[in-house]
Amino acid sequence: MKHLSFIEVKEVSKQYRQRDQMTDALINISLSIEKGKFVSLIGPSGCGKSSLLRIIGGLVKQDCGEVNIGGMTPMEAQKRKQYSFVPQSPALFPWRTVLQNMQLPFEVNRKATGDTAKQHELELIELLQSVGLGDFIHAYPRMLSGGMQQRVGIARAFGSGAPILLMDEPFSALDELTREKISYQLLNIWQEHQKTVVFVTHNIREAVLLSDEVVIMSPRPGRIKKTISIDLPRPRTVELEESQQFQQYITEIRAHLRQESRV
Amino acid sequence: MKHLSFIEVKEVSKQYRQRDQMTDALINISLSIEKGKFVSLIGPSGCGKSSLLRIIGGLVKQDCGEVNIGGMTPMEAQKRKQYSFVPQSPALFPWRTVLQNMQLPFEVNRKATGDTAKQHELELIELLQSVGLGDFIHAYPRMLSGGMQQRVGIARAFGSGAPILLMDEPFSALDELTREKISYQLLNIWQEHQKTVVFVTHNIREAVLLSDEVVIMSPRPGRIKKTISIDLPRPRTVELEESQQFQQYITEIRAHLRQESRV
Amino acid sequence: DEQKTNETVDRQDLPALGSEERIALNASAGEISYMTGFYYAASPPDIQAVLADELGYFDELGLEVTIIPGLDAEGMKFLAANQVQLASSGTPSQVIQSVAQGADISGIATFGAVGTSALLVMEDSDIYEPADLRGKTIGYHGALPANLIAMLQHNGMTIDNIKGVSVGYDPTVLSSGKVDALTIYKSNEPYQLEKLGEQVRIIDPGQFGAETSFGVLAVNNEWASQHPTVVEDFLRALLKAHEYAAANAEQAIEVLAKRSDTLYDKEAELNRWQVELALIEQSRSAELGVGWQTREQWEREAQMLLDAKVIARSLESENVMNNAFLEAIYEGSELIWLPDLNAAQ
Amino acid sequence: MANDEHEARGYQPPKAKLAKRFKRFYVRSSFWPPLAAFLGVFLLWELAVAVFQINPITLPAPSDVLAEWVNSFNFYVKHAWVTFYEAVLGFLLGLGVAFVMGVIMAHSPVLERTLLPIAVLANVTPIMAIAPLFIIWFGFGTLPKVLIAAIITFFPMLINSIMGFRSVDENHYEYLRSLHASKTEIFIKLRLPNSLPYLFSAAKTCVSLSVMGAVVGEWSGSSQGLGNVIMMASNYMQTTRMFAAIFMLAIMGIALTNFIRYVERKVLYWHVSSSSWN
Amino acid sequence: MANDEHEARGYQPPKAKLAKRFKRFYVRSSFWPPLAAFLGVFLLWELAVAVFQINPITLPAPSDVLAEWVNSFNFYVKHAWVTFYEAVLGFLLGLGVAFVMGVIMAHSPVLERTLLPIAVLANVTPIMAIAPLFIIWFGFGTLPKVLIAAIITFFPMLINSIMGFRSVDENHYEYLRSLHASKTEIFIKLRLPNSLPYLFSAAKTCVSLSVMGAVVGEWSGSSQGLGNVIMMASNYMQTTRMFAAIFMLAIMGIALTNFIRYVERKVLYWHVSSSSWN
Ligand SMILES: Nc1ncnc2c1ncn2[C@@H]1O[C@H](COP(=O)(O)OP(=O)(O)OP(=O)(O)O)[C@@H](O)[C@H]1O
Ligand SMILES: Nc1ncnc2c1ncn2[C@@H]1O[C@H](COP(=O)(O)OP(=O)(O)OP(=O)(O)O)[C@@H](O)[C@H]1O
Ligand SMILES: Cc1ncc(C[n+]2csc(CCO)c2C)c(N)n1
Ligand SMILES: [Mg+2]
Ligand SMILES: [Mg+2]
Repeated sequence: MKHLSFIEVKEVSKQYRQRDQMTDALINISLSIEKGKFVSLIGPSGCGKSSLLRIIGGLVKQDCGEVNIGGMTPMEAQKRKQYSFVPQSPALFPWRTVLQNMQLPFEVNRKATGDTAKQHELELIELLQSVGLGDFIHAYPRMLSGGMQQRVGIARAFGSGAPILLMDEPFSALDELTREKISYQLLNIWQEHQKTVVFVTHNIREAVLLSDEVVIMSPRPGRIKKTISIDLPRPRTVELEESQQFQQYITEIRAHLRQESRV
Repeated sequence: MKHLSFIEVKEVSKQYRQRDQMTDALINISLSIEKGKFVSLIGPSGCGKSSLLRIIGGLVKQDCGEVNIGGMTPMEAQKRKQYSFVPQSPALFPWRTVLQNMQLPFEVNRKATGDTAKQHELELIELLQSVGLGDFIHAYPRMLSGGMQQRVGIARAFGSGAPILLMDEPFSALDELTREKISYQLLNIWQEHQKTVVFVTHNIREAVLLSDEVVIMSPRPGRIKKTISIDLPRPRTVELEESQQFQQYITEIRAHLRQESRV
Repeated sequence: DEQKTNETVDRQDLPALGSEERIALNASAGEISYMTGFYYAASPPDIQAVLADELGYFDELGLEVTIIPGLDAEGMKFLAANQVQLASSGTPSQVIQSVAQGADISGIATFGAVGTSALLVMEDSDIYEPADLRGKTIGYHGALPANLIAMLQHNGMTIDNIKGVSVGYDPTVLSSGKVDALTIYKSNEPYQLEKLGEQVRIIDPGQFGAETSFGVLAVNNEWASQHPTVVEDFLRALLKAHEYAAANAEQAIEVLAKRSDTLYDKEAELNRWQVELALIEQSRSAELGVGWQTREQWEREAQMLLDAKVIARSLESENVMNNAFLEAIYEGSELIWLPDLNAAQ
Repeated sequence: MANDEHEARGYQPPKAKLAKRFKRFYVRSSFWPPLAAFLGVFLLWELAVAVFQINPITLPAPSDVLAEWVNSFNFYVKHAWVTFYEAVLGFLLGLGVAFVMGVIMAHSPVLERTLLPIAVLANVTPIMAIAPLFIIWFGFGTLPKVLIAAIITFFPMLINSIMGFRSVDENHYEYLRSLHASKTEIFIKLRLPNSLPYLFSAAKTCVSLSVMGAVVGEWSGSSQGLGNVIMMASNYMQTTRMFAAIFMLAIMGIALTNFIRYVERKVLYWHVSSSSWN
Repeated sequence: MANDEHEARGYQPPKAKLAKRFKRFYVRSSFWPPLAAFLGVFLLWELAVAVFQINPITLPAPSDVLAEWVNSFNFYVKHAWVTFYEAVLGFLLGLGVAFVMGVIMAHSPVLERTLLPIAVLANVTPIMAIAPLFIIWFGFGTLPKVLIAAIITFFPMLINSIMGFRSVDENHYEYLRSLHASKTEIFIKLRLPNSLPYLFSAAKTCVSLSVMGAVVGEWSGSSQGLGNVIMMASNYMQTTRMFAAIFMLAIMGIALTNFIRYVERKVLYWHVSSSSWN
């Protein structure tokens, strides 16, 4: 018997209408994600990955279909602080220092969790140091480079402690090394705290390295082309990347993407 | 005898001071780029790549050292419309449609070039179609996905026709396929119009594929660690990527980057 | 900086009244502007000016007059700037104050030899004389009038003994008990309050040693010296019109009402005119014509202002008033008009 | 997009039909709530007058005011037209001057530091006090009223336009610099569109300030316009008439404000503020 | 950063020494240009009065005004203090009410559509006209002046705060939504800081409007304050005194405006507008 799915997306469609521009973003998307799984969404630019992620996170409402998060609607899940969201743009607040931005998830909904931002301060500073921002704890976002801003966004999500991580191209502005380091950090956090991760990426290697499942989407209007389970042992290591199986997955996914691309 | 260098950066340093936060961004950078060359800057996040690019483009002033663009200061080069700039964030104007954003370089400094935006309209529309945005010519930037916005920024630079292309992680939000396609498009434009390209990237493979030279920078405070000439035949093809030489370059650059990383 | 230009003109040289030359001379002054004291309120000399215009007296004398509705003391500023050539001034005070500030203007006629400015209290108030005002709150419009300050001073007090407060034009501040006494015009607020059924009492500074005057016609001196016949004939037309206005109060109010583009309260204005006309008649000396002003009238006003520290130095009456025009148009108390012309018609 | 997000909050148990219909016809309507507001104010006022037996000289009942307004409708419209004309001209003039000054200041920091204090001086001078001077200087016609309206309008417009010209996105600014856009071009292509939300914000304030300016201007040296009507009514203690004139002014102000909001919606379609609230 | 960019434009041939010193001492100074501006205005005015022989009753020479002001300095300061007190209280009250109304409107679109028309109504009503009524309602004390100042202040503040509350970055908004931040939290964490540039813009306008409001309030129902001095001087034709009072008001307005600008610089360090111009 199949595991009960935790995140269940059923026949979801989404269309944007704005000033004469009508865009079909998602058509009839169905997707189940089990609890504690790491699932990547991959697909051509503009195919609706961000839209899907935002629908799962309850930030945008689908036109039709249903989304179910462990028996709750996305809104209810939001309410119970189930989500840590890393938006495609880092969304740092310009009037807050890096550390204050990190503390935001704890300041919000204090009543619900009983946590206070102060309690977590040391922890958050450590987290910042671990992503290489130890010197910029009290800097304002304007003073950071693009990649540094993105790292703050990632560290903020890591620090917030919610069980579902929704990450929208979180590593896009990072160099290979930093990317790798933070990837492993993400895997550690995911395993240690049993999180469920939905991860949007353009990097096939990254998707294979991190995921239990890779969902391949087709170009706009976004549909799910194929879902590939990655049966590689955990913990994933650098050596694994050299393995033939790993390379096969990469080739397979690349093939699917190429096939879908309408050029 | 060495070719006369076109872009000459001499002992440039840059420090940011803002509200108690003092950051050494660049220390003693020297760099020469010959006319018509394709040079990539690669280095860890926050090492000063964007700062260097902006100094070359005359957008930020160095604290000390000199920059010379074919005998001109960066300001003079700007004046003669030598630069096409692709900023790290797409910098699309929200009150302009995609096409109107594309036309911006032609509207500015009209007197200097005698060009009018209208004349180029067809050309620009074709360019948009070639980067897969044919359906969004009259859309506003807010209606585009992150990758689509980035593609507008790239197309805008392609369309503007200036001889020096300064590109700051232009493909970071694009999927592999689109990235590849646009890379080759870039190479075509570069060769056909004899442009000089300074290209910031985190993608080693991409750097090797595109460049004549890869400049490896060390972590903050940014210094130049090593400059590697890529002696691969042109035009570069997909097959070339499989070659051993190609892989060697990748390994070499990766090794340099790893070595520099202070972890 | 005493640049008074109102020296008497040798009237023998002027063309005779009714002559072609005189009409031509008057016409050569072009359009002249007269600013009223308060819109088209039925106070002298405004009511006379409007009627003179309406009855064609200005035309007859060759005067081209534009009547501009004014707002209280502002007329003096327009006059000083020669934006208007003639203006109405509620009391001699306004003219004197302006002269003290360097305006080259003077009063050439004053209709009422007593004041309309007074203090109003409720009928059941315990204020009967100035001494009773000690410690009381007095409401005023803009500034406490000099005659009230003088009244206090003549009765051993200063303004520090009362509490002055500037109020708007709504007299119900008195009836509602917000103030104990209110500075008013005899012709206006008592009527308004009585209409509302309130019993009120006037405390007249004139009866406590602080008499003033009302209804002054003022001119710009420089202009007047250049156009003596125009000023003379303007005044003549006004005083001729006064006869009509005095005899036909209701019709006169109709004329004013027609001039007003805006709201007009005929009843209130009729009352205003009737009260002020009575004051004019009551205070006027039998030997002199309407509008006659005396040195004493102006000097007592100047003294009041000096005592009240509104002006800094004393002013001679020659500097603020000029009776030359009155002298030219009156024979005794008889207004010189155009007898031959009338006969010819 | 923000629209959809708003919807996303709507995951709620189905509601009673009545509540739904209330929502459709009242909550979402842009017509009923303001009407309800006005009716509410008027009713409260009417009640207060009746209950406390307020003297109509102090505060007339709104019903009386309305009756007076309807009865003398032509009168009020005639005077309103005069004031309207002055106010609109003054508004446009003030806007124009503020804009030109803003542009000059945007181009030169020295000129900014030179001109701003003068602007502040013009703003902090109580115009009501020097209004008569304007008439002395500019005659009895429309001009002085227009000028007073313009001066009142000018400052909020200037301050907001400066703010709008300044707070441009650094990326946009840098991009234009890379094209060697001149200051003028940066102004036209970036600062100006960027300042529009600020300018409209100021315009909504200023359009009624300009009406106020015209009214003040009409207090002296004029015999028409609603300012004059108010002055006369106040002197004759015809408070009902005064309020009818004020009512007319309010209608004018609301109409002008709504016109600005209409234009704003048309022009600022690209701005976040144009999507519905949260 | 913007600073550096500005520098970048500075690639220019070396300049004459004098020009450089002029630049250092004048162009970059924040003290000399405003001083020059004021001196310029005063000189022009003085000249105009002398050349056109303007009667001091219509427009006194600035030197006379200054002399009067210096001679009776204590008198003007005493009255200025009263007006200052009323204006500041009114400003704070207006700001407070505008803020609370803005908050309410930010939380409910229906309430926004209900309350905004009332605010517009309050704004388009010429307060000068109903100021005398305030005496009847609120007496002769400080209250009516404070209320008038507050009413004048309130609207620009409200409009700008609404704009500021609204024009939040969609990414920030979405991020907070993902944390299930309540409306109140979104307000405190996002809308409020985001609105600060708008609020300061409005505050700079309003602080002098509030002074004007206090002055108008003092025209009736008072026996002190600069408004009263102006009224009195105007009635006694003491134009020089009137201008000395206006001069005092201007000083007050400039001081208040500069205070707001000072606070703004302290609070808005993070905002683009706080870096120097282009
Ligand atoms: N405007 C600024 N104010 C202060 N410090 C800045 C500013 N811009 C950049 N820096 C600092 O300069 C350093 C280099 O920044 P830069 O943007 O050049 O890095 P980068 O190599 O482009 O990084 P990334 O790959 O993350 O984009 C960083 O440490 C950053 O904190
Ligand atoms: N707010 C919006 N208004 C209108 N259309 C939108 C909006 N957001 C997204 N779209 C459209 O929906 C489609 C999918 O967008 P989405 O952001 O989900 O793509 P994506 O897969 O995340 O792309 P990328 O990899 O480039 O980020 C795009 O065609 C885009 O034009
Ligand atoms: C004696 C005398 N009468 C009338 C006025 C003019 N005035 C000033 S205010 C006002 C309205 C009173 O309700 C009027 C008529 C004056 N200045 N002096
Ligand atoms: Mg996306
Ligand atoms: Mg960068």
